[in-house]
Amino acid sequence: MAEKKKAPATAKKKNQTLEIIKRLARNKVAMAAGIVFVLLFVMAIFAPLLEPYDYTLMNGKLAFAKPSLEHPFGCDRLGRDLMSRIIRGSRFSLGMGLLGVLCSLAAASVLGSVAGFFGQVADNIVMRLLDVIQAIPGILLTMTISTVLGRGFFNTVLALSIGGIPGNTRMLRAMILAIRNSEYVEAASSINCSKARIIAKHILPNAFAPVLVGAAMGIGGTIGQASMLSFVGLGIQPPDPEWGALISDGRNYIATYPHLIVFPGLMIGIVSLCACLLADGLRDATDPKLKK
Amino acid sequence: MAEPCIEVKNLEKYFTVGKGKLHAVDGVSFKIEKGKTMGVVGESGCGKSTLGRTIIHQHEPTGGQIFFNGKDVTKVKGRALRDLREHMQIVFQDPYSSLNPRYTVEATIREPLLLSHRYSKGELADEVTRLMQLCGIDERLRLAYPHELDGGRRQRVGIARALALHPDFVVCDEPVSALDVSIQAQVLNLLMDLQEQENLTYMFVTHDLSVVRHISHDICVMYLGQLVETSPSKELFERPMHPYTKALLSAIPTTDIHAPYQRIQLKGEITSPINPKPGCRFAARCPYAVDRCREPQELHEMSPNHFVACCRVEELN
Amino acid sequence: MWRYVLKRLGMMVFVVLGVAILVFSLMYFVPGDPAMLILGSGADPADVARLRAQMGIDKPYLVQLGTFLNNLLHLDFGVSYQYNTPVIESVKERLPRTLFLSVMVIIFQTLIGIPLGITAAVNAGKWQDTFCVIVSMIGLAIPGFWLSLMSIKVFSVNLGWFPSFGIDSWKSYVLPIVTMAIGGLSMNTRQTRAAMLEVIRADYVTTAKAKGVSAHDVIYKHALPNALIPVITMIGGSFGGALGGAIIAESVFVMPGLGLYLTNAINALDYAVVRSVVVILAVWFSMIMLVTDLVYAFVDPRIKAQYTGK
Amino acid sequence: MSQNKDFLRIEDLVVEYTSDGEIVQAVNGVSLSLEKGKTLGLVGETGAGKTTIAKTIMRILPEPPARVCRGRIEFEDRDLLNLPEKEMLHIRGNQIAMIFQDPMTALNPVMTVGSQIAEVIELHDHLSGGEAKRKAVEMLEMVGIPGARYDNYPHEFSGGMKQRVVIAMALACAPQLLLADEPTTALDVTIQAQVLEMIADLKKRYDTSMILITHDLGVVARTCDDVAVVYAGEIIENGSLEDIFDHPTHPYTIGLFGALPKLTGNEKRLSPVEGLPPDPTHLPAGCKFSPRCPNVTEACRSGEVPAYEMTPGHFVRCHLAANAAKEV
Repeated sequence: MAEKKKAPATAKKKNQTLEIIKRLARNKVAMAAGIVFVLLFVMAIFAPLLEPYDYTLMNGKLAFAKPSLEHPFGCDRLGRDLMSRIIRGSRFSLGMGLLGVLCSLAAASVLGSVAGFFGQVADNIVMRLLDVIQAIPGILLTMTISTVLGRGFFNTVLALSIGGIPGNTRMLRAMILAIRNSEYVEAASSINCSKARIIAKHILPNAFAPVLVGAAMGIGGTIGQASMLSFVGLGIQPPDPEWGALISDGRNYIATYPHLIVFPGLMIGIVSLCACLLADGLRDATDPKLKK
Repeated sequence: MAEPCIEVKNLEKYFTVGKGKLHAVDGVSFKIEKGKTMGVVGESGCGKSTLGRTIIHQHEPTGGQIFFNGKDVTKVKGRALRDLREHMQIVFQDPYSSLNPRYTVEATIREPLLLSHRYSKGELADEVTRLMQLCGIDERLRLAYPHELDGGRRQRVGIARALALHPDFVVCDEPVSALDVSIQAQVLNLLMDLQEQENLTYMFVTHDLSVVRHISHDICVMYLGQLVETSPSKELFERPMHPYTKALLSAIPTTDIHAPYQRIQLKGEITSPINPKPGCRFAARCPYAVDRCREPQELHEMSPNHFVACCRVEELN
Repeated sequence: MWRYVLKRLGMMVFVVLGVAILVFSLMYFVPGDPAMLILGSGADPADVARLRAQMGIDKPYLVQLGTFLNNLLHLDFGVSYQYNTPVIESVKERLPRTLFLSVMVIIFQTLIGIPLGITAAVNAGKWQDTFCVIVSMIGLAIPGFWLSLMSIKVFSVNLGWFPSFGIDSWKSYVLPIVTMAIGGLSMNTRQTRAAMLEVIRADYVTTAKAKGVSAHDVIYKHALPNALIPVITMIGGSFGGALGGAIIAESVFVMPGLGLYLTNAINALDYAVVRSVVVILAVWFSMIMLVTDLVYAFVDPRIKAQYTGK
Repeated sequence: MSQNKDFLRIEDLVVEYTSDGEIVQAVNGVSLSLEKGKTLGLVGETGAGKTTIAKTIMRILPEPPARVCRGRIEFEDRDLLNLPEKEMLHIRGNQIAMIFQDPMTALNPVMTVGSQIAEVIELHDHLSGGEAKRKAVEMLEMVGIPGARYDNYPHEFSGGMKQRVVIAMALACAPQLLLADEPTTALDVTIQAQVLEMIADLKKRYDTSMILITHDLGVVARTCDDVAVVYAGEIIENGSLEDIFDHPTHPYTIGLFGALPKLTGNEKRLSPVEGLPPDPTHLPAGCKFSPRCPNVTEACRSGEVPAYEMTPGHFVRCHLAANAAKEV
């Protein structure tokens, strides 16, 4: 109720993105999660430099070695250093998570814009199509598409992103419809703003904050799904050290050598947790209600 | 009589809704003289906002004609419509939703200038400065975002955007109803100053009768899409003739605590504008309604420029 | 209301038809020849051709699609080449197990998640809230199948409380249900909390307080029914997640349900099974969503009014 | 019982909010009193703290973020701020009722309007379900809604009708005090007139006192006996309706009247106060109005400004009024 009147003292160039980052920075938990998140991606990029051992190097003597100082996460059934494999595997897991979410968002923006702008017919076609796709439970859909496309990195990214399209499209469409009726869009059209410009300059930028939050949230879920695909025999398969594949590889030794499963699982958990915390922080930072 | 800037004849705007046709504007005719203000009053849902938006071509009219500076512009399209829009602008009611939250004050005001392709880069900045000064926006707010501004300042930005292309005609759609009284007065003063300086013609849409009396030269009273009375402002307040206008005027709470207070009791509430019956829409609540009221009503000129759409106007006054 | 139910049922038929066409088409364009797959790569081309004719996969796409849809209508799901048994028989035997598993997951996560969410919202800012927020965040982050594996290690191998595979007794269901419900439970907690927080701030809750309604009744009589409206949709939607969870759980705990049938079929490229199972599960999911929508309409008078055309 | 004056007394009330780590000083030392059967108008702009005052009386402020720092509220010789919650439940809706600004959101969307009225009757009059329902139907009819609509849901009513339901709910237990928070702001003028008239009638019938919160001086002129002008959480001027409307003294009050377009007369320009209300997280020292005041002096910028009594019962919190006050 108390409406605040902030007026900047000087005409300083202020960027909204910067402001969001500043607000985010005040949220310590989200910031910590963000830093860990970024560090994990750095780890993925520089994986070859950070691996203590060659991730493919087998050593019969070290088969099933428990965690030790030399091998902090232990070794797998072929005596390969698990830590090196997890570090290398982050390339697969994080890559699929990020790419999967990005592709899905890109497709969803196109579909959502089409549905939100171009009249009844286009909207109906898109929405009915989504109805059909969404009648298949999420994981099942991803599994089906993955079955059809086959295994491998890019095929899996594609399967993961198709699975995410319906939800993202619906969210974007709802946002776009809401913004389309706002007075500033009407104002834009009254000053002769073209339809394309209205979409690009007035609607999409305002629709994207929640999408960004959804994307951050989605990365964790997508990595989880990717690992699940590997686990049921789709996606990335051993010997590639994707985290889910590592778990799948070690599942038969759960009773005796749990470290084979504990560490890759923890990694998935940590990434998802960070993504989740970051998303929550982003949502608070971009929430216009809080900004007012 | 001076030349009309805007003239509408028998304007109609229907919306298709689930249960039929919503008659938002139904056969409205009036003229607005150059440099004058036409106040349009009525309660929520009477179609006053739709009327404004139809005139500036944000909605396509269902029927009737719109004349701008004597030219029939009802059906303009494409290039001509773009040109026309530069001459007709709108100021919105809600200063919180009428500005793009991701645009600075400068970007908001610059956009219409940019889209007109009439200014070079350097001129753009100067023109923005001029408009900001014109509308009383501090230079230090140039790069501020809407959420950093209060309602009054936001409304000034909205006005600057509307005036950027030197329009002749501006629809003010409840521009002050979301503002507190002192801010409201500041904005009203600004609008009146601008009218004088820029020789603007206003159509001022509002539900606040004291505001409309203050700012308007002429007033239209609308009820459920129909024009019930139009007259010069002073005349309307001194000699209201339509039963609805009388009820409306008597309902305004005044700040004069010594004035005798008698109110014309109105029964019931506004009925639905969807698929209405022909005839006077106010008849359902009118204390003087007779059978004749169920037929379409004509405007009677009771005194110069004072028209009333009521078949019993002569006997009741 | 009945007209609405009929309308929705009609729409569902079209959605299911769409799913069937979609799934069939996806499988149709899969690279590789199913006949070749069955007979092995070294098979005699004449044998392959005979098998192709027998399976009907030498006909044009539309004919095959028509046959597929017609068969579906007669509950003929084809034959699994892997087991060489009609799919319908396995489905009849296995579907109840999968549905039981997923329904139990739903019940478990709802019965625990919603009260947790309410507790968190009612105690917003206090330790109960912080606890629920942290726990649900972690629960959301941990992959379900990993949790299942870890639970086998702890509760089956180390403690010996529950079996690690099979469906011998009620005990066999405990670990799969609990571990697969954690994710949905966390989701329920978070969303119920958010819905409650939103509603607690609503004007009508203040009105109730101003009427002299006690703090307890304000929350349970006025706020909760409103907060539950979005939660109902959420429960319906989480059936999809629960079905997915059941599929994975069957794989981890080697439970002979539809999920295990499906994952085995995927690995063996037994397409008749894959597409049948997907269509069947989609039908179930659609029905659940329909029920959800009807319940939703029943609870919210505003929506109900739209449907009954009042 | 001493005098009628003791019916409702607020003394030196201070309420703060915490928002985004900053302290919003919503109410800063408000004192006022209300006589039995009278109506007090609380006038001020958005964010002046009017609603906070009303919610503090009802003790329905969300705490946290709000906090009552200081002050006393006496209602019929009871100290409301220190009353146990259990007794407060008995007062809310029964002895003190409140009408809210936005009828669209003030009713529970999943309960029938009738049961929402019956609820308050059951709570306080201890009637059985059937009797409560009968009385609720009676209340509905009293506010001009057919009793047959008892089982309708709020979404089936228009804004004006909803506000009638809210009023029926507030008056169902014949409260001694009614707090009406902008009860007609969301309504059209003709409906507003109906609703105001109805409130006035019912108030008379039940001998209810009322605090009417509004920003509309016209509404105040029509309904109130006494007026208090609120600015930045302080009452800067209060007195009888005639005191305020015929002899506005505080520069802010004068500015409020100057900002209103009149229905008679021919003024060309309005003369509002320039500037904006202060940021409630950083209130100016001294007189809160000093940054906008056209007649500001050095003395205004520091120290508390006391309330000067101009004529009996007409108080003004402004140094400029001091001389005039002495002359009286």
